[in-house]
Amino acid sequence: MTGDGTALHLVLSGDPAFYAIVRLSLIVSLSAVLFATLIGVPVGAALALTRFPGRTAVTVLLNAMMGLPPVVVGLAIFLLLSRSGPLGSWGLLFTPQAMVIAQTVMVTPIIAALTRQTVEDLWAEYREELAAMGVGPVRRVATLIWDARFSLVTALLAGFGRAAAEVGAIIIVGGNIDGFTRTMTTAIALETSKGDLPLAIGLGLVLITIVIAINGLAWGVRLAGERYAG
Amino acid sequence: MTGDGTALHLVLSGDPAFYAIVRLSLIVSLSAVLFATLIGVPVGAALALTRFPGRTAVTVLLNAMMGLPPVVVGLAIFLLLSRSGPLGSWGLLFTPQAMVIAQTVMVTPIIAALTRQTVEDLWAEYREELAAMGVGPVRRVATLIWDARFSLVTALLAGFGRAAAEVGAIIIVGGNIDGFTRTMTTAIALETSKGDLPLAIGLGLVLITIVIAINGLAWGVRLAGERYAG
Amino acid sequence: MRAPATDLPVTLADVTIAAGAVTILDDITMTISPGGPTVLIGPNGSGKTTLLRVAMGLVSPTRGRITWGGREAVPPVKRAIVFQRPTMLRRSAAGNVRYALAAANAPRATRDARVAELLALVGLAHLGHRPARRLSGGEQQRLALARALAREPELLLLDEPTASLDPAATKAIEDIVRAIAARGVKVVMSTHDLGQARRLAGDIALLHRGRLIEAGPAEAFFAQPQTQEARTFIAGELLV
Amino acid sequence: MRAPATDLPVTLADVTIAAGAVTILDDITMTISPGGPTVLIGPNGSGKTTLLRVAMGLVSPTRGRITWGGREAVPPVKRAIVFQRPTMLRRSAAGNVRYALAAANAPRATRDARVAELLALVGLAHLGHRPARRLSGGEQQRLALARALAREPELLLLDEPTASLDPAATKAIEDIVRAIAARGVKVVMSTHDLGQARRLAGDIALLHRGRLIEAGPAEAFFAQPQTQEARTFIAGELLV
Amino acid sequence: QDKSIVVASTTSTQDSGLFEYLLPLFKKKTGITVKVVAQGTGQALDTGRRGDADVVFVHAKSAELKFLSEGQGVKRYPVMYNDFVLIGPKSDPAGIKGMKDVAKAFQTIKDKQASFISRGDRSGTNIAELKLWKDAGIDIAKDHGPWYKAIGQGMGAALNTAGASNAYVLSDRGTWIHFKNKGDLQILVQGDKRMFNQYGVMLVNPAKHPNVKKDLGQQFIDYLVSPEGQKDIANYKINGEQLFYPNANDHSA
Ligand SMILES: Nc1ncnc2c1ncn2[C@@H]1O[C@H](COP(=O)(O)OP(=O)(O)OP(=O)(O)O)[C@@H](O)[C@H]1O
Ligand SMILES: Nc1ncnc2c1ncn2[C@@H]1O[C@H](COP(=O)(O)OP(=O)(O)OP(=O)(O)O)[C@@H](O)[C@H]1O
Ligand SMILES: [Mg+2]
Ligand SMILES: [Mg+2]
Repeated sequence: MTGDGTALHLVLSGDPAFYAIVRLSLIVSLSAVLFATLIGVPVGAALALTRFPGRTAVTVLLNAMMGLPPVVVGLAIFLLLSRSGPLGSWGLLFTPQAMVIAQTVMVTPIIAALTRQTVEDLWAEYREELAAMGVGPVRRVATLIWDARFSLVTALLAGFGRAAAEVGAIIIVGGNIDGFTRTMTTAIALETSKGDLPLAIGLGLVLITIVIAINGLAWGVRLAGERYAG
Repeated sequence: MTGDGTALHLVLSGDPAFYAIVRLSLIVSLSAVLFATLIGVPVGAALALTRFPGRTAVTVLLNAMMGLPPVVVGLAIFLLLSRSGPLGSWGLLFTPQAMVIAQTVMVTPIIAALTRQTVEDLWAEYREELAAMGVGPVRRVATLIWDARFSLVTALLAGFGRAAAEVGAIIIVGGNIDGFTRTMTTAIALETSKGDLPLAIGLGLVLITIVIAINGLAWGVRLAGERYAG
Repeated sequence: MRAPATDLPVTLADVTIAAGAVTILDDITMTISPGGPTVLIGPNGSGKTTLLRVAMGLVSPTRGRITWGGREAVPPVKRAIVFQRPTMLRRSAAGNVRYALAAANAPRATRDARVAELLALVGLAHLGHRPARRLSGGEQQRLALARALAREPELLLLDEPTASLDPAATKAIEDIVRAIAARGVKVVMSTHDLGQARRLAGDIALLHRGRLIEAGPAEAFFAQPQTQEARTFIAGELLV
Repeated sequence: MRAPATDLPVTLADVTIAAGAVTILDDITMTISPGGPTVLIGPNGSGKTTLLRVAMGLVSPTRGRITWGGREAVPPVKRAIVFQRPTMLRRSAAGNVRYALAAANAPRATRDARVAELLALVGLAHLGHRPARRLSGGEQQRLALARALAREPELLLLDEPTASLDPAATKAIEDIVRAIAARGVKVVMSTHDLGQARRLAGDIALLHRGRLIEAGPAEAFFAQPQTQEARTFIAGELLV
Repeated sequence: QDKSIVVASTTSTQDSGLFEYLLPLFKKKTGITVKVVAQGTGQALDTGRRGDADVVFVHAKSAELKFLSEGQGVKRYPVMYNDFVLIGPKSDPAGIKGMKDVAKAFQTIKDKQASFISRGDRSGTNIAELKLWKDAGIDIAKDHGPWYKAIGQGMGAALNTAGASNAYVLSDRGTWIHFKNKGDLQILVQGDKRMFNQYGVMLVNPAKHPNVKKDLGQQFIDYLVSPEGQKDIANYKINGEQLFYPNANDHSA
């Protein structure tokens, strides 16, 4: 991406390099959210529904992990995937896959912790009725996730927000390689260090616009679903 | 902070410079969360309780703002506070205050959006009863915030997590100046670029430990309150 | 803070409430005027609760109009309702009543006294400190009544107020209803207890499938019901 | 998937339930054995609901022990309960029944038929598609009964099952209760309707302030009550 | 994607824009994709040490020699140099404009307590700066006051910071010329021999890290030091100004 254009210019010119960056940003953050959802929602729900010694500790830990510093996560994954690290043989360092892994690690606790809270609030209402129906743990989790699905959208969006905005981790494990692992956020960081603040801000606005669009989409689906469910 | 020590060494040695950094990190992120709470919770609750044209749009926008890219927020505040910027005269750039402002901007939407969801879920239960009591808008907001307070803790912790982990914005507006605006996260970023990964990771673990401690504290207060409220 | 004008009579003109395809209330025209309690009877799902919510101003008609003392969309300052399934606020029993008093802008100084008074009135004096959500079904229903009375309404709407009360409490509540009605408060209540209807009603309104089948003075209604539905229902038979 | 052994008789030995300072059930000893319905009566807050929840196994005693067919902590496979304030799952009326069937592992093939059957039994055949949470109070209570029957319980606990039902529905439910009792299902129900107690009860248990005041065969209880409390309560007077 | 190598380099090199100009030429010639990971000098060398890069291309001779002595690198090739320039605000509060002796300029800045931004990140530029303080007879580690701010960030960030706080800063010419947010910063001191900034390139030792693509990596190095590569480097200009001076055959560099 050449520094000489304004962001608007880039959008209009249809600079393929630019669109490649946008595409990669979306792929990385959306896949991260997808994986984080598949892991985090059931885990959060299960935590909300099961009593066991040390549950409070786990909850606190989970809440705390919403504050995992990107740079630290980035470094940890970096050392893991590094050639001289345990998973070095996979050769994933400085690839988009590595970025997805890093973001998944960061987003999962957010989605899990928020899910736990939402499900627990609904659980207060359902507990006795489900217990009386002798509903087993698995179906219980499934039921509460399903019945809380509209509220859970917000949790997923919080996770997506974190993933879309995140730069610290992916720049370490991805390397911000031009045309390969460069995303909107890493590009913004680069333009900033080049001192091209207008372009950086411009790209930022483009990114925010995209994030808004995706949120709008998600909300539309949610409302439609709600209306249909009556 | 000297790169030659290990993190553990730093903690034990009681290096004052190190503790100054820890203190600053806490002051900045906690004040940001405080301000974000004072703004975000009422705003989120009000949004949950009031119907007006374009409400959906506002909700989507708020959810989307959970994904404000730190670097962009940092740049915006930077341009605002820089000498040549509109608020340059305040001379806040490269001060802890600037860092608090930047983080408040980032954390407020998170807290507001999550509050909106939590309050709206409770509202479904309270709506008719409060309407029948002719409760006015202000008391309504106050009541739902109060009655949802235990669930809202999770929203605040999500905000705190973001603030504690954040580096992109504060490094731009704070400048990561040694002994003045250097925090745990910016120090970690620095040690990383120095290539002193062990120290960086070590600092990361220290930071995570602190975050866990604060989460534990918050949760303890919450549980105590819940028990007292019966 | 109370508006000078009165909310009575409440007039429903061709009021229809529809939810999607379902017609909940079907073209109801009636006038609720001062006097003895108006008792709504009718099978489950006939529309009693919905009618009370309309009279409270909580749902606005899909078609038709409702007026309070001749004015439309009057805020519920002088009205109070006890829902069929009242929601307990996350407070103590006393806290719930105090909240209602505050919402009704009752003078601060008198509140504590009023709380005690109201709790005693519904027989919960000894449970003031108990978390309202932990109260038993009947206790919750009584507390809801206390909250409603706290508003000192001119129009009091009660949705099956004694459904889960024990015999003694039922008597007590019926006495309260008579007393406040005597003080000139207009009571509109629904019930499935025909004996209770006989004991309390000034007027009776029989609903069925959202339609108002028959309405009029209680004696007349029970003495010689005009409609087949009325006769069937009074006999305790199934209305179809 | 049903365990071979039976849940009956249910035996409570010195069962006390305390919540903090409050004693909700006070040293209750009773045996619930096969036979006609056992009807719990008593003032609001006397402990009927709590006792039913104990019998269901939803709360375990603070002191004392409860056994089902001689065994402790038996999962509620053969028991079902209709709560005083049933919670409707966020599904259609039919969906709620289907869910109960699934939870009870009823054979998939038969489910749709069973759903229709059960809805018809409680008179909701026409409301199967309606969101359960939109149902009227009485309709919800009927749906809850259908959900409970879906479990084909051996012990059926009903907490004021007809409190918000219309006269005809009340009759219908009473008939259902008689029918299943005849089929050998043990019914334990609470009610404030002494007439209903007379009509249905095999045994009567009178609770007051968490204590079991008097228990025994219905005829005897109503003919010559042994305790002052019983006499007062039957007379519909306030128990103090 | 197969015919590609990873080059660990420094932020200043990337910020100067050289790679965006050079790599397409190299790719056209050899069909090899070069993936540049721009990091702090220390981090870049460390990436090499872990075998995560095939080639390291940095500018901190002492650190590079250490890298070699550890057996991490095969051989160090000098590639080019540019020079450091002492940047400061037009107002020039310390009054050092046009000085020929950079050490003297540093001396003056300290005496005037004029604010100075140091990268403080152990990067090549930072190391060079510290050396210049030493030349000026100042032990900056000990006697630095609030006027001396070590920001622990890249070159671009340092320039942004200096611009925003009317401070002096040492930058490599490449980054400076390519830098967009000059504001009222300008070059005040340049040309002093001590301000030369030598770039070296090394192949990461395949003996230590078998996964290193030594042939492709070596091709890149050979290109950089080849007459053609050297010419391309010399031809990289921004509005007429040459940024880098090839000196592959100066083996002392
Ligand atoms: N939002 C809705 N959508 C669909 N149907 C509804 C909705 N609200 C109410 N109904 C239906 O309208 C009918 C009337 O409801 P309502 O609660 O007024 O009856 P009711 O006379 O109070 O019955 P009950 O005696 O059981 O309390 C019921 O059949 C109910 O299912
Ligand atoms: N968790 C609790 N904490 C404190 N008090 C409680 C709790 N649960 C129940 N109680 C009290 O225990 C008493 C018995 O409650 P229960 O619901 O069993 O009464 P009940 O006989 O069902 O009354 P009703 O006829 O009104 O349904 C009530 O006074 C109630 O307030
Ligand atoms: Mg009703
Ligand atoms: Mg009860």
